[in-house]
Amino acid sequence: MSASTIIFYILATLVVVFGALTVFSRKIFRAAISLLLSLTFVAGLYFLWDVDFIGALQIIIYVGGIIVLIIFSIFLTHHSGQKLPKAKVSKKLLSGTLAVAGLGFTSWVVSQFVFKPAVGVTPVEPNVHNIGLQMLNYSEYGYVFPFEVINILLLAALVGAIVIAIKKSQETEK
Amino acid sequence: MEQVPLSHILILSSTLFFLGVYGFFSRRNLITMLMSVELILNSVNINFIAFNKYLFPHQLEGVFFTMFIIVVAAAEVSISIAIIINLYRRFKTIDIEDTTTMKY
Amino acid sequence: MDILSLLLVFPVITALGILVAKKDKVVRWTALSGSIVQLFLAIGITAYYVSLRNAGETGQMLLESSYEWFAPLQIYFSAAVDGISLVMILMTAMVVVAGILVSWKIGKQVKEFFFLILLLSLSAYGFFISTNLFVMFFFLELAVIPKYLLIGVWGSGRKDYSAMKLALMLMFGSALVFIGILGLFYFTGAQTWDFQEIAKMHIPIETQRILYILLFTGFGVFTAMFPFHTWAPDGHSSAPTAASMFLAGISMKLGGYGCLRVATYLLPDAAQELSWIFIITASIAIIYGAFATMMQKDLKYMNAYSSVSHCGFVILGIAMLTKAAVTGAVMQMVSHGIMTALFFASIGMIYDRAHTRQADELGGMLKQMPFIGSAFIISGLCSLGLPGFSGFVSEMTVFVGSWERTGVFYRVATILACASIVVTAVYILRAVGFAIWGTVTNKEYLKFKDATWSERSAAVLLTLGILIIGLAPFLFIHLIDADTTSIVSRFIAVVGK
Amino acid sequence: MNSYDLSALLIVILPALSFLVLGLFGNRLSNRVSGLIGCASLVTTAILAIYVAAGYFFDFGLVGGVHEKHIALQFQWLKFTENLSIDLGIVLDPISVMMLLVITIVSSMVHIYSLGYMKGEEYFERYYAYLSLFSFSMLGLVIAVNIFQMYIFWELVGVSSFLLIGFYFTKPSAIAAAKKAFIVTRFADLGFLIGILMLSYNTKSLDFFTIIERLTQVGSPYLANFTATSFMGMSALSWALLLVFMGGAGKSAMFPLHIWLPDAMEGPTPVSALIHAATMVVAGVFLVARLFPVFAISAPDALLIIAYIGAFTALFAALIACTQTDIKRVLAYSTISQIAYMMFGLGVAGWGAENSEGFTGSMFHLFTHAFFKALLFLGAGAVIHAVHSNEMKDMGGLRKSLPITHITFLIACLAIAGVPGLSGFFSKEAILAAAFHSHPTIFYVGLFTSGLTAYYMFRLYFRIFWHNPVPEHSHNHEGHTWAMNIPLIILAVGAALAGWIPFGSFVSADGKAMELPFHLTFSIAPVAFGLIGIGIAYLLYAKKNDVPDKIASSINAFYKASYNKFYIDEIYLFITKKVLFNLVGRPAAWFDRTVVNGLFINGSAEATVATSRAIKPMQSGRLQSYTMFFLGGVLLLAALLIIKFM
Repeated sequence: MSASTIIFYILATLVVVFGALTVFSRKIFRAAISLLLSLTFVAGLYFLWDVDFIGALQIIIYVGGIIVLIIFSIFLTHHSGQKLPKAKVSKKLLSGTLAVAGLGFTSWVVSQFVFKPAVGVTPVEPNVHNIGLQMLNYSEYGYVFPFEVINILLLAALVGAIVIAIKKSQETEK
Repeated sequence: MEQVPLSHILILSSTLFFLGVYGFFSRRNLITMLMSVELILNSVNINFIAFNKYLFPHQLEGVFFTMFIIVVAAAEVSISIAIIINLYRRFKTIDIEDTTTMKY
Repeated sequence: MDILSLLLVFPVITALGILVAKKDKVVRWTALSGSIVQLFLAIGITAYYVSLRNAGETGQMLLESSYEWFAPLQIYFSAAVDGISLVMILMTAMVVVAGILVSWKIGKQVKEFFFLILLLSLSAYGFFISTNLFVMFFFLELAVIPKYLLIGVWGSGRKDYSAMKLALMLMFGSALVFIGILGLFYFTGAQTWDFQEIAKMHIPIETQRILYILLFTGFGVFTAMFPFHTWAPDGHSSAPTAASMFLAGISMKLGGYGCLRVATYLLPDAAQELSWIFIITASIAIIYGAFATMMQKDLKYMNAYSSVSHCGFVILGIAMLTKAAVTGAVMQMVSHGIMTALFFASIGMIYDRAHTRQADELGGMLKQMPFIGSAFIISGLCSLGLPGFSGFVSEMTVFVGSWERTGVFYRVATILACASIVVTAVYILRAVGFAIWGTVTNKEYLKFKDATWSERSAAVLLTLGILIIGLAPFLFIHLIDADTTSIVSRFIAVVGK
Repeated sequence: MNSYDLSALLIVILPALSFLVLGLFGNRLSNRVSGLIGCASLVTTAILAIYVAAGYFFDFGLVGGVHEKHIALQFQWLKFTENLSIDLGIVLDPISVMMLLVITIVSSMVHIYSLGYMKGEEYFERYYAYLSLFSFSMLGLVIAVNIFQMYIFWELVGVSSFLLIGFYFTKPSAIAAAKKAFIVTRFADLGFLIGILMLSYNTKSLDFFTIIERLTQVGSPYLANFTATSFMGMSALSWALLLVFMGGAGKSAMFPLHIWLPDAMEGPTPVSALIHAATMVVAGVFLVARLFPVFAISAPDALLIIAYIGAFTALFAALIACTQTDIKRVLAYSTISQIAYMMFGLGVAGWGAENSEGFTGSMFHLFTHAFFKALLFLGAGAVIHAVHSNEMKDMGGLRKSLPITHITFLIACLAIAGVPGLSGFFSKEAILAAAFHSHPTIFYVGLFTSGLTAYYMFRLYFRIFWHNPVPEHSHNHEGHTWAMNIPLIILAVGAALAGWIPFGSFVSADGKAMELPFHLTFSIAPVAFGLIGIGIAYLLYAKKNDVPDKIASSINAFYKASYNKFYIDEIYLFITKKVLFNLVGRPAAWFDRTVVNGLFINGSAEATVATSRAIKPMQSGRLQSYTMFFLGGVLLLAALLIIKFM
């Protein structure tokens, strides 16, 4: 068993554990921190698999952007130390069953399935160079169009977020 | 190089996915639900990368999709947070059980 | 412009006239004169038809005409009449005139009321003259909507419930009918809606069975066939007088006509094989309807249940498949249509004055209002099958026709049907004894005035109809004889004549 | 169409016209005019009937010494099938002509009588309209050529009887009686109808004479087919005839369908005289007589049953008549008893010249009975008119104040009691003689009944006209007009003399003239019984004494049973009210409301509502449940797909 394998299992365990903490913790701030850690370890996995660029993105956007945003919003909407109310047992049970069943089913399918890797092909290094070339390419396998779409989406999200969050004077009255 | 079997990675990602699903179902707080969604998205990202790496190393599709997903997730979160804050302003709560004005 | 389309054009013109009229008085007179013209038109068409027949026309249906409606689906507005549809049209015209006359005093939304009544009559005429199954279905559906509104808006009692129930049950019936005619359209191979064309097709027996059950049950719902009869009591009791008259007089006949014309005529093999089912339901309806009637206190409920019982004769006659029985069924349809209209009219007249229909709260009506009381007694006597009135000839024809079928099963059904004449006598006489005879119990009733001119003319018109059939049934038989023969000739194998 | 046929047609048409005129325009005519219209039309028919009868019996009907049937008119009215049709027509044969006479004469008498009796009544014109309707229907019944024609008029007489019984429609008892009469006879008519259907199906004809021909000819295939199937030991033919007889039994008030007749006395008394004594109630006898060849030749077992029912009813009704105190009821039970006489007279008759004296006797009795019973009723009507009561206790000693009524009533009583020389004697003798020759048991029953008859009739007579006067009725005067007295006198003449008609030479089963046997020795027993009955009645009721009460109390149970009409009404009441209403009607109505309407119809509606209620929470608006369903569905679908494709 090579070191990378061991590291994978360690990372995987950490991802799952912190993921679970995210979901189960009744303190919302702790949940956010667990999420942060979990996502960080996912980034670790990416690094392990040599997709450095994605790992970087993961750290920058998720950890640096999204989680921070979430933590801010937690600050805005919660008093510190406030515990989340307990979920209904029936609801827990139902969603637990569904999740476990789904997991079981998926794992069973995955374990049954025989994956056939592509053979005799030259791997492409997923570095920034190659990614950048293909991203802005408009010939075959070029991603310039999705790239533009994503741009517009981001713009729309930007505008949307502002419109939604903007404070209207009469609404504060209510 | 000896590799981790693909199925293990997939099981990891499904575990993460269903953790997210569980959280999404059982939480009542919008922000925690949002966090669960992030878990789900991440599990998908892991899949994309893993498939790309194991099965189609000559292509970069998985990478691109992961990127797009991350971007979309960012957009989604920003909108969601905006909605959540707006909601909080109006109802002083972000518990989904209590904000039922638009139900039915 | 051919002569049959006039039957539809006149109600439309009248209805439009009503819409533009401003005063209630004008509305009433427009409706009345339109319907009277229509009655004369119907009589004229009948006379024309008879003259054609006498001149040697041998076509199964005469006065055919056809207009394109939606050609890609073979939907043509095609009309033609034979004796059976003519008698139905005559009856409809008569009941419409009477219905308008008895609603003379209606005070609420006069314009809409008469408009809906004319719409209802229009759909009945359309149904009876169409030879295209789709158009027939269209008119069948069209008839449901005015009924719903008439009960829902001008009704009394639990009108919302009744209107909803009626509309839903009839819609259910027409859904079955629709499936059935779709089946006829597709499985006959002819891809046509024209039932004269379909009649020429050979339809496999397996298909026939399914379609027969669907169509007969579907139309049966309209005829208040057991166990789909419960819309009738509630619907009738809540409906305004004219709507009750139309409901029992015309609408239930749409079903009977459909059972005969579509279900039985087009699917003769299945009819022979499966008519026993409907013989059973009809016998149950007849005897059980009669017993249920016996327990009713509300006059309208009583008449509604008795309609269930009487329409059982229609179903029985059609299902027995012998010529006399089918003839009897047609006669019973017409007879019951007019008779029950008169019955509802007289009940309505009493209700308008007394504001109650409970038999035991009334009493002494004959003394106070001789005309209305007599009208009630006449319709009652017709209902219990007194010779001289139409009920007798039609019931007897059904009985004789049913007795033609040999076999214990048919015999028992016939005897059960016969037994209902006793029960009928019981409930009619009870009603007469309670409500019409006796002394005036309520001081209020002493103020009642006898029938107005419009009510009188309605009752006289309907009584005339009853008497003409009752005293001169040979005229009636003469009109429909060839048609029943041609229908029954399709079953000769089983009936063995 | 010769003058006889035309007259026969007019006989039927005139009452119908008078009904139409009175019914439609009656309320615009004065009472006097409407009464006159009614009387005029009926008197005319009576004259025409005499003319037709004379013509038939002596002229055109007599072909080679035999009274053949003569179809005066026949046309198809309603065609059912190729073979079966209702024909309306007029047949003249001995019994129908005889009936025409009886009906028109009695009816015209009653019409005239009513001018006085109903004077000043409300709805006078309506009364006359109904009377005319009845006369029309009854005449149509007896001249029927077609069994369905008879059924039609059968129903019409039923309804006119209903209308007339319920003439005082504000009186609850009259309403109840009218309903009862109609419903009981309707029930009987159900049997008649089914009998008709059976007969018509098996003979392929509705024509009386075709039916008779096809069922009496030796070797007729119809007959063979009809008798081939049997049920409970009797052939289908016998059953059919018994069902037809059931109709007759209903109209003629045979046990156990007799219960309506006593109550029918609620109608005006002249109506009782016409309908419920002389004419309509003998329709059943007439029906059996009409089909007599079939009964006698092909179904003697059915005829025997009729004979026993008749004999039992005769005795039964006579026993009840002995204890009734309402004079009209006494007469009603007497009517039942006398009709039963006619019925068993027919029952004991056979086919052929020597055996059919029962038939002739029965018809003869029908004829004479019409006179004396109508007379009795009209007399009773006169009494009631004078004392304003139906009860015996309000009467007594009326012979002085009502002399004409008294004399005519006495004649009628003597006639019904069978005192020699008066009409009842002859006809009753004929029936009893026929019974003696064929069924001695029935003869003895008849004999005893004739004694009872004499007793109760004279009980009535003595109680009304002798006995001790009731003082408070000071206005017991013969305040009657000629209108009431003339019919009494004419009928009394008829009741006295009708017996001397050589009836056998006019009416017989096969049309050939026959001599009604008359043996002085045989007559001793009936006459003796009759005289004993009269004697007992004289002893008990001529003067006020306490013997009747003592006798009554000494046989208390029997007296009570008889007084309460052997509780038949109660049994019927139990069956109808308790069994039919509560056990059939109410459950049917309940079933309809609860099961069919409640369970099926409203049930399906409620099921729809309930389903939508049940699935409405799924549309909770909760994101989480939606996604849960979504995920569950996806999993399920995926699982299904995988299972399917693996």
